[in-house]
Amino acid sequence: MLADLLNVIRRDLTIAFRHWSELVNPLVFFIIVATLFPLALSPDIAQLRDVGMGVLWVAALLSSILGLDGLFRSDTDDGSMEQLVLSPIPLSITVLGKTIAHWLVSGVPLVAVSPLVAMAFYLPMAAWDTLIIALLLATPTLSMLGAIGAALTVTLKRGGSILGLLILPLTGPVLIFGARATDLAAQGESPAGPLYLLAALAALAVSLGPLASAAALRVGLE
Amino acid sequence: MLADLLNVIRRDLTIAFRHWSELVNPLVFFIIVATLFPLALSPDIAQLRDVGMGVLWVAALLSSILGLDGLFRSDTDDGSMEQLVLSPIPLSITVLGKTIAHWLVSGVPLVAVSPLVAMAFYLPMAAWDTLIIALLLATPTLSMLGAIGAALTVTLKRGGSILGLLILPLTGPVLIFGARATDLAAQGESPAGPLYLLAALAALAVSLGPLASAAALRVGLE
Amino acid sequence: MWRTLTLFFHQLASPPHFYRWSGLFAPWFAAVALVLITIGLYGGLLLAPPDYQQGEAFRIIYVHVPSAYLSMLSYVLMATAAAVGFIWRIKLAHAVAVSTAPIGASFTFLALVTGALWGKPMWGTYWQWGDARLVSELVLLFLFLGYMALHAAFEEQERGDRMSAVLAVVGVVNVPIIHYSVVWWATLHQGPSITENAISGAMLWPLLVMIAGYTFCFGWLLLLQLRSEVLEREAGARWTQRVLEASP
Amino acid sequence: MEGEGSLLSVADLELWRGQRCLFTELTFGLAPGQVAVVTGANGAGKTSLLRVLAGLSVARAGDVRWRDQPVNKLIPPQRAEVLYLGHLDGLKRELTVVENLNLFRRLWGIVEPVETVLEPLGLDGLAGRAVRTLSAGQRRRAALARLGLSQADLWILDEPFTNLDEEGRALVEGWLRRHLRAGRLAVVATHHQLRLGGAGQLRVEL
Amino acid sequence: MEGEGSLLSVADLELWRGQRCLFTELTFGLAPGQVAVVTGANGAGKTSLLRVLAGLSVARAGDVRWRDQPVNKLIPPQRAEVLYLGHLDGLKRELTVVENLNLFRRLWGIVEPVETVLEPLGLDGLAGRAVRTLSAGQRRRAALARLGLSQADLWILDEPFTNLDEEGRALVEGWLRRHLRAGRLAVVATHHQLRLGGAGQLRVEL
Ligand code: HEM
Ligand SMILES: Nc1ncnc2c1ncn2[C@@H]1O[C@H](COP(=O)(O)OP(=O)(O)OP(=O)(O)O)[C@@H](O)[C@H]1O
Ligand SMILES: Nc1ncnc2c1ncn2[C@@H]1O[C@H](COP(=O)(O)OP(=O)(O)OP(=O)(O)O)[C@@H](O)[C@H]1O
Ligand SMILES: [Mg+2]
Ligand SMILES: [Mg+2]
Repeated sequence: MLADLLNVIRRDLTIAFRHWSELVNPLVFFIIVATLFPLALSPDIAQLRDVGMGVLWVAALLSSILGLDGLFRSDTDDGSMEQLVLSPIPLSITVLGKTIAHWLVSGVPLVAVSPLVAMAFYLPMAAWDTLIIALLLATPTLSMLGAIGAALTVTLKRGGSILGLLILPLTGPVLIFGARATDLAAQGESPAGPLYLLAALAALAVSLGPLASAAALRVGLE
Repeated sequence: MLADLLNVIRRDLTIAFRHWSELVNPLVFFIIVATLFPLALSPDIAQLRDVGMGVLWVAALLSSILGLDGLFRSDTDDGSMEQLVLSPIPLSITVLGKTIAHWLVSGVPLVAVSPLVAMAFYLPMAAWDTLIIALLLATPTLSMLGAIGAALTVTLKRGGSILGLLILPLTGPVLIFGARATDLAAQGESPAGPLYLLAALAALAVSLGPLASAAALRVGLE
Repeated sequence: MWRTLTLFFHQLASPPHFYRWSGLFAPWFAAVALVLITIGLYGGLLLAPPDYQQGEAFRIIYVHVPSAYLSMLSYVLMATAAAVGFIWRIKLAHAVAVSTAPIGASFTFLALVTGALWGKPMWGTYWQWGDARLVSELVLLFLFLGYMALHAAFEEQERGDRMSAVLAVVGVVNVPIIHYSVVWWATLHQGPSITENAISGAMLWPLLVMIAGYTFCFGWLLLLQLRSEVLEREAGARWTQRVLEASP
Repeated sequence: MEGEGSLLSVADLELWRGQRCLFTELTFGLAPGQVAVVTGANGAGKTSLLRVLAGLSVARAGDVRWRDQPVNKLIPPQRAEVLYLGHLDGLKRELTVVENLNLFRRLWGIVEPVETVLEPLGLDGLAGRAVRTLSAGQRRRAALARLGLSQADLWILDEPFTNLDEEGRALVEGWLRRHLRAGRLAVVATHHQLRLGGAGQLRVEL
Repeated sequence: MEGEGSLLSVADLELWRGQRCLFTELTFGLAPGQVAVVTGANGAGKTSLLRVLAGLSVARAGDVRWRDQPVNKLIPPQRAEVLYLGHLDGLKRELTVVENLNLFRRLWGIVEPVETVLEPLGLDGLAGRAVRTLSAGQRRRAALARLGLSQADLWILDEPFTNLDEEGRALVEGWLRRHLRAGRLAVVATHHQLRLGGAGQLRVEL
């Protein structure tokens, strides 16, 4: 089972790393989006600091969802999905593996780069570790939700925007808890409450998400 | 020439309207992104008002660029692009038509819905007409820039994220002028300056953009 | 006349020819650059009087302005070379564009860093979002990086050349925006001072010498980069083999 | 028609697409060493039938069993006994030929190295090339390389000869003959004439 | 080989893909009523050649002219004289057959109605169906419907018979014969045997 999972992850990472640019892209995208915001705001540092965290979270959300449209679509279009469905590996493991691979490529770099962005937005140093933990807990949930949406829309052409439509409302709680955790930490209070909730959401998403995606994919192929 | 242009626009609109969801999507996406922001911010009306316009612009930017990845990709994948390139219609006209169609589907609904979002963010009423004019002038430029990016990356797999990378820096000026115009109007001053500059950028983009996109597309097919 | 001129250029643009004469020129560029930069630094750091407002901090100008100016020059050069390569399908022109990109990106980076360091004592902040000069210069850096990323994303060299050429040409619109940003917007950054005669002679001449020195330095770096780029592109050709055998 | 020794058995199959009934009461059994050749005009339902046999979709009525198990309920190890190759190649365009085949090997748990199969297919020079840059026929060959690697007992092939030249076609027919001689089974949908020598052929006309 | 009355003339063509030379010094001319049948093994360069002839890509060296104009510099009205049909169908999956063909008609300025061509292709019942739901052969038929609609003088067809059944193949061959009898030209790359009766065939072996 674990070997199967690792095989699938390895497969998708191979595909993702074909161009080195794939690796740095979500990252650069994230940075650019986060730096574009100040452009559209009046240049006032105090304001930036307040807004910073919100921007960080929405940018994280968008950049992690952006790559998800292709999660199953390219496999479906070229017939690889048929092969994956028929392979001896259970479909939910395949889906889990693919989503983990996606998270490794989009979520992890994002977490890694977040201190930089936090610095650019003058976030208080004290909140940095909370920010990282919160992002680490939140991004898997985002990826799982994105995978469900991608599976649902896989038979539709041009899924991009409808994917956003399906997924964004569901991500609301993740955003709220994430922002609250960093907020509390920035004010010197304990962020434990929202972090626990984020962890609970992540556990739920990782355990049930793949089953839902697998079911949706099967229907899509029929 | 004009007839050709209209034919291409009609073609792409037919394809876009095949799913009714295509029509409402960018719109719903725009609204959702704009409403997610307040979630990630501390709920403070004064702050919201300040941030509102910036958020509006970045949301507009992202939602109009999101749909652009598929502008040429799906045509290239299914062989339609070969047919379009070989058709008696000059390629730059085809590109212009496709981009206009994309703008009609993504830019115009966005402009139409902007007052709603402005209201949600407590923007002063006086700035609404400026906001609408600025969006009307800015969205064609964004679409044209997006089209160039889409043409450049059409032969790359999973263009989405690299597309953001290429295009976002160029959209900086559009964002700055757009935000400044609404800002000025909100403060009761004349927004004419930045609006003129937006118009100039739009003229530049619409006249030269299709040539650049057409050149890139041709290279992609070679 | 025209014919001999085109013939001359075609000769020059043929890779083995280019490789030969660039090997002759490169050291001279390096030497001139070294001399000019030494004179400029001496004049700027020791001879020029401290600024009556800024004190010694103003001396950053001797690094900042030349690198800012070269960042723009190298972008224009890159875009021109890319356009020439695209239109006339000249391989060497593409090689010029590709080799310019990392150098231009470095100068842009240098201009950003020196500008930011200068900004702290002058404006009280390293960076100011919404300042058109600063942001458009940052966009220039992203354009260089985007060009390099796009070029690297293609496996076939020729397609990568031609695709990124389109991007380079489109990005040219940013150059006038950088230059005129101080005129068009109310920026923190100061307006044109060299062309407006707003700078005293003792401060000015080292600056001009530095600019010239940087330009030669740029030329030298470009030749070096270009030589290895050309070798790489012509890896299969016979003259390349001979070159590689000759140099152990 | 259904024999005792049938490993693959189809009983009373009824298939609908949209509002149209493609066929009803299709019944046959396939014993070791036998090949079912599915023929019919364009749109007759060959692909639809093969997808049902592979367990990718379910029919409106009827029963398809592999070793007495309904095909869409096979447990994972049993799934490795069936190999399906459809109209689409199922190759990642960005990966090289070898990488693609290695992915396949790893997921199916095949130990045989890729190299053995590249040479007869004429792909040995192209092993390191991205599939995207292959010609249509070379791509089809890369997809068919799975047949050479796999130890599956049942091959389900949809138009395997698409885009292949004469030599490629003969090669695949040779593999098919060897497969059948080894006592294995195949279902092949094709518009071409299959030249299989003496192998037991079952014609399924739709 | 190059005749006086050649409308399509190819001179000293040299084609490279990646580091490989596909062919050099290919020279031929095609006169009205003639068809060039391009054959060769998988990967020989048939598709690459056809794309050059259609003006989609440029060769490393050589000259391809249609009515004495370089093919990649044809002015728009002249482009309508050439019809290219590649490995890909060029149909939008989400649109119906009729919508797809109407798009084609509008862009090419063709007045003939779509209906005339659907019936012989056996697509009349499927006119309102999204291309996505067609079978592989039906999709190819929909793509080939362009041949029936267009008034182009030069057809450039890459493997037109892919996925077609026997009847579909005969139909397309019939259209090709009629096209040539009308004094028009064609270039066809195929692994099949072309049955064209008495038409003037020029064999191009790669
Ligand atoms: C990160 C901050 C900065 C950036 C990105 C930046 C960028 C640039 C650029 C691109 C130019 C060339 C403009 C042209 O040739 O059209 C330039 C020139 C110049 N900069 Fe900066 N700069 C920054 C900070 C500063 C600071 C703090 C000062 C000093 C107050 C300064 C003083 C100058 C001067 C005197 C020139 C020459 C102006 C002329 O004669 O045209 N810069 N800068
Ligand atoms: N982008 C590319 N880079 C390198 N080689 C390529 C590229 N595209 C095609 N080739 C090679 O060029 C050769 C000719 O390809 P082409 O598609 O023209 O063949 P073909 O004769 O049409 O073959 P088939 O019968 O399989 O369709 C092939 O060997 C192929 O591998
Ligand atoms: N989603 C769908 N909705 C409605 N009808 C469909 C759908 N998918 C397929 N069909 C129809 O079902 C029939 C069978 O299709 P199938 O792909 O099985 O044909 P086939 O025998 O493989 O044909 P070919 O030789 O062209 O490959 C066709 O007439 C097709 O139009
Ligand atoms: Mg079929
Ligand atoms: Mg071919």
